[in-house]
Amino acid sequence: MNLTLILFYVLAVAAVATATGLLLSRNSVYAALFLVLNFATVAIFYLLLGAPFIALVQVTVYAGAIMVLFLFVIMLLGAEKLPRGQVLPWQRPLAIGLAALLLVEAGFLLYQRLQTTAILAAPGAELNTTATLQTLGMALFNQYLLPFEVTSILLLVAMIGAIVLTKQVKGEQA
Amino acid sequence: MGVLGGIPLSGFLAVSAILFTMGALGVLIRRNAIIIFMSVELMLNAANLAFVAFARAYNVLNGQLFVFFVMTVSAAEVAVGLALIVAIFRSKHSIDVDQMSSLKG
Amino acid sequence: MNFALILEWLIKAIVLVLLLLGGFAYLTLYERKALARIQMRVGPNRAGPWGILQPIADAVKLIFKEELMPAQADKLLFFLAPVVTLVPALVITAVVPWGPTLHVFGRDITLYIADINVGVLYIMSVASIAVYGIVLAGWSSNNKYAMMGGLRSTAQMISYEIALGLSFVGVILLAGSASMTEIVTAQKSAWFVLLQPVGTVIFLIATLAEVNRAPFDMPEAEQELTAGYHSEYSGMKFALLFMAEYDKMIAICSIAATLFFGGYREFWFLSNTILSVDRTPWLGPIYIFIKIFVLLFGMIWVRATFPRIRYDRLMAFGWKVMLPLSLALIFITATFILLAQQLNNNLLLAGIPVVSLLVGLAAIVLVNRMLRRKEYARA
Amino acid sequence: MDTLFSLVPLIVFLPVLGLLINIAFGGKMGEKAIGTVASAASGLAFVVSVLLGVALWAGGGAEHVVPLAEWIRIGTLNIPWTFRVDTLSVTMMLVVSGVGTLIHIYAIGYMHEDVRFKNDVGRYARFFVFLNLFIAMMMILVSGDSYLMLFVGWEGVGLCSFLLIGFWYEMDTLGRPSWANSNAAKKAMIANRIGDFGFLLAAFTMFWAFGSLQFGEVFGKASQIAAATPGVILFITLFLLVGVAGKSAQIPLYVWLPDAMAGPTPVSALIHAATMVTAGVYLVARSWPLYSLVPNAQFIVALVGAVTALFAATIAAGQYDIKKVLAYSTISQLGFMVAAVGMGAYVAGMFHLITHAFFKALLFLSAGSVILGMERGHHHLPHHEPEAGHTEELFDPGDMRNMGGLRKQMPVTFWLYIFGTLALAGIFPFAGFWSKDEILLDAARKFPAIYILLTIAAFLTAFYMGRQIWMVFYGKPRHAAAEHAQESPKVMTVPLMVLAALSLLGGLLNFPGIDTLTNWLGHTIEAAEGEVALPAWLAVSWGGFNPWTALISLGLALLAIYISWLIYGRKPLENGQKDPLKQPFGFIFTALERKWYVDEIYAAVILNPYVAISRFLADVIDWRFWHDWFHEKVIAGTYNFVSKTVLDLRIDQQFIDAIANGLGNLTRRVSGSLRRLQNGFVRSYALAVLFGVVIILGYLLLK
Repeated sequence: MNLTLILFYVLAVAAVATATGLLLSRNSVYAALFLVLNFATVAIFYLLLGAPFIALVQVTVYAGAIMVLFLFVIMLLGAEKLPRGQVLPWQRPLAIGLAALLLVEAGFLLYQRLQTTAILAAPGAELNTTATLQTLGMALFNQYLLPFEVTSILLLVAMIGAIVLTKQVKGEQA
Repeated sequence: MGVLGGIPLSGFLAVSAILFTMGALGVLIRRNAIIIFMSVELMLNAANLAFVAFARAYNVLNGQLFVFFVMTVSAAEVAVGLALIVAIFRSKHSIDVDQMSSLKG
Repeated sequence: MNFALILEWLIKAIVLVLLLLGGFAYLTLYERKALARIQMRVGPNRAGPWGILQPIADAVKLIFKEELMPAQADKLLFFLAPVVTLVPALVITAVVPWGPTLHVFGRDITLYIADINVGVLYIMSVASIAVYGIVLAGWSSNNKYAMMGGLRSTAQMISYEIALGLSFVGVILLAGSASMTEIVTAQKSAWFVLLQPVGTVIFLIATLAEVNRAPFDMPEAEQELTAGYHSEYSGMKFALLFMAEYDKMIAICSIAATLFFGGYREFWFLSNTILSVDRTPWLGPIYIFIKIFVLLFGMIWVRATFPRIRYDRLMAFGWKVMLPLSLALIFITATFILLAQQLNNNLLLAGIPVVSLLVGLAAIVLVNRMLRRKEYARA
Repeated sequence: MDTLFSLVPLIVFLPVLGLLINIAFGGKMGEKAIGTVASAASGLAFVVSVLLGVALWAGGGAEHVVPLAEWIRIGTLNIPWTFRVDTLSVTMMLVVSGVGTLIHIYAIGYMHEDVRFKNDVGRYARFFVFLNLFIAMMMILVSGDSYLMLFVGWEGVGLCSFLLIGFWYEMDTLGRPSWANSNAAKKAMIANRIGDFGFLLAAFTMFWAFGSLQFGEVFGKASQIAAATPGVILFITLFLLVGVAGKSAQIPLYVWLPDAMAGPTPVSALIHAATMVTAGVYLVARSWPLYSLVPNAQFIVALVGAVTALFAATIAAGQYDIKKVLAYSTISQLGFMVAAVGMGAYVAGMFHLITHAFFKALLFLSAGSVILGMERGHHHLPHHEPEAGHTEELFDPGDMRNMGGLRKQMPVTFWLYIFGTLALAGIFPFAGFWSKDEILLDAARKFPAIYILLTIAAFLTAFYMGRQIWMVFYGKPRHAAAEHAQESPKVMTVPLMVLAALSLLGGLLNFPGIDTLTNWLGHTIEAAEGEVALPAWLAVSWGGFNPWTALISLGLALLAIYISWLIYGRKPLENGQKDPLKQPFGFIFTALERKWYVDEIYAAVILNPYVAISRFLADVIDWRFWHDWFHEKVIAGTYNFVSKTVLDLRIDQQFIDAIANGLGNLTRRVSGSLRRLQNGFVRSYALAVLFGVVIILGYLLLK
């Protein structure tokens, strides 16, 4: 039981707690803030896993851009809360049951592989995955050049799509 | 980097699995379209965590690069998705997904 | 990870935070004095000689003021928002090196809190977090004006963050590293402001927008939004918001000094003398202080000089001018670096400022023409 | 440096990008934007070419081969798409993109007016798409690393030539409805096809003999094969010559080039003077290792070139259309180049190619400026509304007999034209003087007969250019339009000034004693000069310059200009007066006017019998026999019987329809029951997905 392990457990509890907060909070602003906290804890997980670049990108992109966009839309629409009411009464118990089943399966999978595969029991020897910007960049622009370019096209398409979807047709009221 | 020292990989995977399940649950039981959307993000995030953990375990960079691509894709998805929500809100004046059950706008 | 190291970190962090808090207090005085001089006034001069006790008087006043909370406000977030605003402003300076390594008491003391190899990215992340405080303050007040201010700042900060991040790229390319200390070391022969003049200008403009300073102080435009996101705040909570704004200014200026103005390194005419930081390391903090001081004056000067920009123009400027310009700048920088590497001639790097200044000039001319055409079309 | 070399595909893809933009958005963009995009695409290609040149220079001229993709692999035939960057190809790239860019810019102004005179503004974008396509194809031609890649570009530029000659396909050059322009385009296409046939035969033989079409492998094995079977190399080189004759307009396939003037003037300048037609010269220069092995073929090539040079020069002296004169002049100058590369004087040929690109583009574009000036003058005349019953007199803006005295109306164009003329006539110190003299010197040293032919051609060159200057710019206006002619806008004249400067200074490229071009091309072409005993006066030289040959040609040129002044300048033509040469030369001059009746001879010997046979085949064999009888009666009758009685009644209605209807009913019933699952709630669908995930995961776990 060393310091890192304690840190890990604290973070794990925080991650699950914030996810629960997202799941249960009635107000969508609070839900969004819980999700931001969740992203932050996951970013610290990334730091623990020796991926500082991904951690910081996680904070910048998810927390800094995506979630701000969510907040923006929530506030813009003024749709923090929905009135109570349930159209599909059987949906909730069924969903919870299935999710529990999924969790059991995942646990079983982890347990089973823990028995058979050594690598899951303990991570490999001291590794050098401290991905510096250079190595990541080299991999990104050599091995993954095509996906990278495709991503840029994807972003462009998304941008155009967002603009077209939200553009007001002339004469139409908001 | 002795930081990982005592933490087993399965710990990260367990957290990832729990987060994923909660995200899926969020998609299924919430009616607010924006929260459903955020739950999807949570699921993606859980997957990312697993990617990075495996990347660390197998000592390869590919996992981190996948995370990079997942982030880009989810950014694109959020842009379009939020635009859709705004467009739907304009016509329905609500973001309750249960009210979007007809094909006619 | 031994105890002494943790102690060292702790001491450095506390010193830094104290410096920022004290700096905030006297920055307000500095600004009021400088603004007064520019406007042919005297400025604060009652409390203490030359008004140097004025910040303390202000602090006492704010601490004892009654704190109001709107009835329909979201209590928790209303309380948390000032904190969320202040913290990024304080932690962002953690990666800024204040001087070279010192040898004290037989230990090597580094004058920064953390030197991570993605330091510039760290700045981006923290800067992107900073928007939460403002948007939450605006929303939780349950006030239309505050909400508008919050939303405006969200859009504004997200828009200018892109140009800000892209202006970093030129520096990273030139230094070949994203670590702040290595960026400072890379400026040994030439400050990056010489190689990246347009990048520097883009950075400075974008940071003005990031910290919501005039002429980009849309979120708190008094005439339109009373006071924007902090309309409902008073007392100590208001002081925290205020403090965050001024600490952000200091942080931004220290980052600008590090990235573009040689950081803690000496001025070029002092190199190879006894006053260079290579020989006298403890001069580093003094040099960077001078640079921050001058840059801060620049920000105050801008506030005193420029009128506020209309909101639609602000967004148009960010997306249609700053973004393409910074992209072009990256292209130019990368091209010349490649050329210099290929032809093995570092003098080719001089092409970057030349070409980028030309492009910048062309952008100014184009914007000018566009605006004028619009003016005519309206008349 | 290798990074710079890897830029080379851009020289093809930048123009392609430009043309794609113009295809996609040309309809919405303004004319300026279209022209700017096209010019920028070409200009960027020029920048890349310059970078390649710099890289090549820095690397000491060593050639680079940049692979892009695998193209064809069949059996032992393996042809990748590779780019060859050496001094020869880079020289061509610079000429193509440099002159091409200037012409693009010029065309912004030219086409602006041209599409309005011809009443179809919509074709503006199309023109620039074609121009960019041409640049791309030309780049493929000069940068290809194999004969087949070269052939791709060769065909591509032929296609662009076809498209652009027939740009105004539904009218003739005067704008009357007719198929004249499209016939000219077809003529060019067919004449080129004959040449391509020779090229292909050469390429097939090459593959048969060498087993490869890559330059490197072919040239590497050339001497070996030449020792074993010398006839093969002779065969290849002569059939390549057929291709050259087609593309570079040599006897006997030159007839298409004068007709090609039907295209807009920038096209004449770019394709039919500066770049495409020089492809043949490039081909011979590129194939120097083959030609150097067979002196007989060299002599034939040189002879074809020299005869063409003289032959075309005589015709040029008898033409009245300003562009036709330049067209025959181009054929003549191409003859010079072909003769040069044929003699083994590759550098001299390339040198003349470059300088000719400068001054002939200048001349054509200036001629375009003159024609537009005349059009504008014609436009300003008061007879806009023809009276009823009175047909408007037909006005040909390109006819020199309508011009005269234009130097007052169009001073800028006049000076530009003078620059081009002096360069073409080979007057010291203009570019043409240096390059032409290098060719003449080589001819004098190797083949005196060719030297004499070329010298006479050079004399005639100066003569007909002098004649043109006097007729167009001096004397009094012979038509109202010439009186009102107007100068062209800046966007047209500025590129011309650049070209004029190049025409003046182009000689510096290979200035005697410095020999920049010789050294530069020497990295690629190492043709050994045979040691021949020379007479003393020919032995003197600095680089490729000999004072005696230079003096002779300069003297002859000046004499020719003087003679032209005596005939056309001293006493200018009056309106309607016949050409003063007609009196003394009579029949011969009429023959010149009619281009030595070559087109008529071709028509009588080849075209008419061919058309007769075609008509017989089409009318009798194809239509009456195959269509009327075989197709209608035999095939259609059988088909109708089978389809109606057998297939439709029995098989389709009674068998297939039954199956289809049964399936349809089944589907309707099944879907009717499944419809209830489709309740419209997104969350339920998501639940179904999760259900599936749980089931599949469970199956995988328990398997």
